[in-house]
Amino acid sequence: MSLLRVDGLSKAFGGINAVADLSFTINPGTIHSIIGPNGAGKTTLFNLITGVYHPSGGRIRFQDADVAGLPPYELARLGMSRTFQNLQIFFNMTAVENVMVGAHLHLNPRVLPSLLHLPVVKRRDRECRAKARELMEFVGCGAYLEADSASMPYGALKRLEIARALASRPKLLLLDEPAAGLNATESREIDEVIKRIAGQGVTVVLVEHDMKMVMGISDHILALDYGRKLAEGTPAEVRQNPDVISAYLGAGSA
Amino acid sequence: MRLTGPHIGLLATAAIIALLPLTFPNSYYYDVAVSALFNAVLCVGLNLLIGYAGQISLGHAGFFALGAYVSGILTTRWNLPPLLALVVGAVLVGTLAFVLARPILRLKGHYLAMATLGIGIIIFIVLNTEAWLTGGPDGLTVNYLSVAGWTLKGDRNWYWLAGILLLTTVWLSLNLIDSAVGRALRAVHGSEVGAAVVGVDTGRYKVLVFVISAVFASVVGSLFAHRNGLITPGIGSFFHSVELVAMVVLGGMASTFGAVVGAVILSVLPHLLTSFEDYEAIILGMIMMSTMIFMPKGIVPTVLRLLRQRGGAS
Amino acid sequence: MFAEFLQYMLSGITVGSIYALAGLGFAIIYNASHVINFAQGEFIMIGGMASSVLVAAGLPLWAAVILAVLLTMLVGLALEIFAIAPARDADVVTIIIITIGASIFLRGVAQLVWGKSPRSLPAFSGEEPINLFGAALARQSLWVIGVSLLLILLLGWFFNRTLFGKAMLATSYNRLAAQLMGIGVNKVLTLSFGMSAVLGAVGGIIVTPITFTSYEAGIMLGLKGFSAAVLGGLGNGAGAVAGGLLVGIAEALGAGYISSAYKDAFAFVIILFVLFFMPNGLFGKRSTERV
Amino acid sequence: MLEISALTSHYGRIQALKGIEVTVAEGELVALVGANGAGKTTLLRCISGVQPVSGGRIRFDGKDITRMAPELRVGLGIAQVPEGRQVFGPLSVEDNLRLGAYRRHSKDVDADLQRMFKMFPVLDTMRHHPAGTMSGGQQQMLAMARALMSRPRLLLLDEPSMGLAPLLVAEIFRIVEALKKEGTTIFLVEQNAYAALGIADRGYVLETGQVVLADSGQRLLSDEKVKEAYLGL
Amino acid sequence: MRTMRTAGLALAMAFAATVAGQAQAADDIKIGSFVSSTGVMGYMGDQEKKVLETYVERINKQGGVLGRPLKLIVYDDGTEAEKAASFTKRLIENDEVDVIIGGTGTPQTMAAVPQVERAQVPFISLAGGIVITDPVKPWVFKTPQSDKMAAEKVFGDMKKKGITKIALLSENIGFGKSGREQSLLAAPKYGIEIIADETYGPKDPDVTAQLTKIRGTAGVQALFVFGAGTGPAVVSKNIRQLGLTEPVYQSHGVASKDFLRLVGTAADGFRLPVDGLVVADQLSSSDPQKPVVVDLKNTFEGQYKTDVSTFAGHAYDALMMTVDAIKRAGGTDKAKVREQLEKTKGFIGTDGVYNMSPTDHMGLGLDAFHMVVIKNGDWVLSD
Repeated sequence: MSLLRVDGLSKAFGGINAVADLSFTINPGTIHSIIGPNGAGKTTLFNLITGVYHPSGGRIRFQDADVAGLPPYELARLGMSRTFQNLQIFFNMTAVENVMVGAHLHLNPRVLPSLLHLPVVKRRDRECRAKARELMEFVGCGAYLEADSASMPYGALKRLEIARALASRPKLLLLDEPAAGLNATESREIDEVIKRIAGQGVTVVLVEHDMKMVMGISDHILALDYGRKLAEGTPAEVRQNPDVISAYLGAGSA
Repeated sequence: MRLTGPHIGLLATAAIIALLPLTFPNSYYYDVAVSALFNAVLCVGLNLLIGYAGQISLGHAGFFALGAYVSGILTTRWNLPPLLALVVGAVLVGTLAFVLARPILRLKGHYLAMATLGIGIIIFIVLNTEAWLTGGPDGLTVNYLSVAGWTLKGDRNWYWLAGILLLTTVWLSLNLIDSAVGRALRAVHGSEVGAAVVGVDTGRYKVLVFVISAVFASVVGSLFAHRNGLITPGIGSFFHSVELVAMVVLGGMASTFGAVVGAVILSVLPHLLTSFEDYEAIILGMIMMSTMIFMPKGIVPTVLRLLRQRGGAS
Repeated sequence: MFAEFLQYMLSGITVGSIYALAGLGFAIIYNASHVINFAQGEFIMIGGMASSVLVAAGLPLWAAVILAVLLTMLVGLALEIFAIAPARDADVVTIIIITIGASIFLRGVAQLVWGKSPRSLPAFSGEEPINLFGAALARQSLWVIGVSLLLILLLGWFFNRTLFGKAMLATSYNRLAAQLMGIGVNKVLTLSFGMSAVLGAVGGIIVTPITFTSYEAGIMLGLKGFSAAVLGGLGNGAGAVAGGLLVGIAEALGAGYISSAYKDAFAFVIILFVLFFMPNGLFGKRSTERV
Repeated sequence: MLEISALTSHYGRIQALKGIEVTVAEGELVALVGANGAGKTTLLRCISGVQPVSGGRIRFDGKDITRMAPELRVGLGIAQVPEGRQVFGPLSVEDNLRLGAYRRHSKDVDADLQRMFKMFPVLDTMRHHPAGTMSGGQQQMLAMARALMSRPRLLLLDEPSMGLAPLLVAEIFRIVEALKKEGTTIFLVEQNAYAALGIADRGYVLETGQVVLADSGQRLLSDEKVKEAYLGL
Repeated sequence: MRTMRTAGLALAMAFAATVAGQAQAADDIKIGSFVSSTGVMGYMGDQEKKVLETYVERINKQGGVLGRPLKLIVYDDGTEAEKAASFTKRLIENDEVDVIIGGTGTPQTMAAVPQVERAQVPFISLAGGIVITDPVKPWVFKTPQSDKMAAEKVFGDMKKKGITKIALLSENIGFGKSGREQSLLAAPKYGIEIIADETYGPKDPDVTAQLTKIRGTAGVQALFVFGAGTGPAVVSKNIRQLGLTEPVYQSHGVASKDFLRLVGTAADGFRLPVDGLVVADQLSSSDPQKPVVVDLKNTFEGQYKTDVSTFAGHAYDALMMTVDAIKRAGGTDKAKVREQLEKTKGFIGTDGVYNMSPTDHMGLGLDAFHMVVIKNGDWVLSD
């Protein structure tokens, strides 16, 4: 059974098709990568799947429920979360609070008890905080447990976003360029984090430019160009595909 | 319990409220202090909306005035007990805010400012026009606050009531901010989409905070009506709304104590400036401009940061 | 019946032209700098006050107008240089409070310098109204409508036909690219305040014979101008003009056919309804957030 | 012509450039390649003066321009084709081009306009259309033509091939080569490392705000490390 | 957090210091005042403040009252009732004044009333609202003619001219709003029917819509405009613009030279009730008010180079009546001053001749008003 199934998905911005008639499936427990040159529609695809954009056409099925057009917070409730290419950190909060927001669904907060700081609220908050710290350690930004998010370096913020997404306990995690802006060592570490996440049974989809990472950790790769599917398959298959090479590396370089 | 920064702040505020009357030579000082405290309560509520959730409102005086008028009308014309009238006012204003919140909070930035401003002005016009109900521009006389036969009179008593109310409000606000609800509110400010993808129904939280801050305003409005004895539509005017926002921003957005400090300063300032007579407006304008130019984050956050930097350096 | 309707429309268009000019002032500044200048109304007041004081002092009208416009322009430039530019990266609300502080300050200065008495200017070409199908039109209304139209056309020409106007537009569309073209973006922002002030001053001068002026005349006009600009869609000059006319006409028709007490409320109810269905105003551009 | 030494720059608290050393000689075509977020665009913006420099020095013709206002740098002859084209969408193609010549007040702007139309015939046909209605490739042409309107001595190109179809990419690079032949000094930032290094005299590889490799274009192209970094091969 | 406490304390101390600096020698007679010298009623309050300052100085130069100097403390309430309430408290509690003059408008006055009643301080209001002295409150007096009297004076004039059906156009805040209510109440007494009832805002740039509606109402024989400030001037110009031919009455709210200056000749032919001060030069020399109004006019215009308006007269009357009462009371004992104020008889002020009594704390009759007609941009007595 597929976890996510996309059928004939399209999105047009002012007459230009950013994503056009795209279909693919994602099976549970695997790592998928979506590659393609800049402007190929990868981030748009992410935005469509996670409800940030409304599709112009097509269907998205998540765990066999039609979810096209649902708002992001509903999708999160169903078990889908993501990170962003342009960081969407809550810079007005501390690092650990950022992750605690990720656990929002599971705290099910009510206003009156929160106002009064009832013991039950305090206890659950404490647990939530502990869990958030664990997650920060898990993704490798344990050094920033007490930090203000605004004072953290870029690489740590990328991890913080992953921790926040994990705190919502997703079944499907979409990572938008997790390694962008990171150096080689940091990329290697993110690699490990992603593998560990997948190891816990979370299905991961990532958009990434770092080919070494993509080729190294993906079970399955989807290559896009001009919003359309260019190729699909295992890393080895995609790497050999001449269309991919010419689109990605530029004409004449193959 | 470990004492954290906010709790120390709460204790300090309590100490100031308790000790300040020692410096008061007469009840006029209590009077000014009460209005400052009332404004502080209102601003703590408004700060949840503006500072923490990042949604501007230029019409909040409208909710304040509605609360005042509902209390005034119900107690003087229908002889309802003041506390019941206060609750009815809060429920009515809360309901109105709830109905308005969804369509309004879809707006952003200056469009939101315009919409809230419009609502405030419409409320003002209704209060001003429907004289049969509100007394029109000449105002509405409101009875003293009395509970079960006991009447609250005298500036001293009002001072303690307002002081306790402020402490309670600050405590509630600190609690809320440090809870999952508060984090969701702040997340709405930090990044709406970032909050949404981890399951925060941002629309719901914007409505929630709008209603909470409106109810705060309504309750303070009710109390204000009983203390002042006379209310006029002017309390719901655009200028009063702007004044409230200025208090929050001046003191420091997203800082509960900032809201308190801003409210106190802008409430006391006009009384300090009376001796400048015709220069009063010029000085007030200068203070507003220069504070915001040199401390764009507001007074309390800026001072705290300076202190922290100095602490870090030494 | 028709004469009545026409009279309401004439009244609405006259008032609407004033709002349109005020709204245009907001639009120019917003366009260039994304700042909402709540002191815009004070430009209108300063233009009106300065010119009537100068005329009262014996200057010919034309000289008073020129001096008043220059004075207002200097105030506008000074406002940008001393109050807005230093806080350019601050929050939207912070800048709103700065401009509100500026408006309180300017009002205070005007009160101190020019006193609290209301002032007037003689109508530019006589008081005798013109009869138009049974409706009466004040000559000064023609001045208001005419000068507003002229200014709008002039602005249209400036933005569409001059390199500097295009540079200003370019700055609003894409500040980064404008800088890369060698456009002095800071200068453009300062000048946008100057232009806005000039616009406000001219508006203030031409309406003074109709509405009179006083040191606090700017508040209401500023508020209505803001409404016009938002209704039309922020940053859209034509939208601000349309918004201003719409607010003016709504008020006149509301006062005429429904209730004069709720005249101002109608305008705001309309604005609210428009915003509920078109969150970026009538002609505002929709923005898609990129994440 | 351009000397950059020990340049650092920050976005808020994030350090984007960590001591860059780059030189570009008159008439050279120098390529700067590196991963997304490595700091390439930041470096170009520092050169143009639209990104604040926190340390180090930028010299142009031996003159220190580190703190010079961006508009004055355009006057000196530094023009940039920014990443993502950044054309003025609502303005017409011709207006975009004329704004490119904003700092020049001479009468030969019209002649230059004709020159651009000849070099990019598509711009002539679209002359009166709003720039925003053009395709990505056409916009890229416009962005380049617009920069050339200032008659730059140093042309900074930021990802000119981004999001373009292979055919167009080839076209763009043909034009870049032609410009170089005309004597324009070019500093080219590209993710398309092959194409960029293929035509460059020299190249720099940037990684997390630091220059990690500097060599001639051809040598970098055959460098295993570069291959590895870009293709995971 | 320590800084916060320090800051709080510093603030309180600064506050205390500023206000305490005003403590005065004990033998001053302290006249407290709050007027609206800014805000919507600024043009009224400004004159009131100037008159108080001028005459307190003049009285002090002449040796004060009962040999004691007057000490004037004036606050600007910005036309806000809430501020007025606060300043009243300040005058009573902090400045410990002997008597309070003020309240430019009715709302500001009413905001002060509960406090002066509680603290038992004699208070003379400068506002026109009838609610101020009806019902009578022991410690509250007022000088201006009530809105009701203005309305009655106008209706009486209309009745004489056989006018029975009129249109009312009033300002929607403050002065005009309460004038409208009084007019609606008083009209039936004079057999006047108000068949069109419109309002306008004080800053409205144009009221032709309202006037057009009035013009379209069948049977309107005259128009009564109730407002103050620039509004009635705009109305006057619009009336001329629309060419309305019906007789136009204005209220005493426009009885200032400012109004004439603004409208030029547009208001020619309009009738309105004014007090003696406005027509000082035209009063017959036998009129008992003549010397009083001429003195105020000359003094005020001499010092400030601007024209005196009816509002200045309200403050003048209040101050002089207070001085008179204090003299008769032989001191500043509040109860005695109050008593003497209530006993004021035949006191000649600018607003008329005051005859106070326990049932009348305003003390003016309809004869305090003179009807004038505007001719060539000036007032001409017409009754």
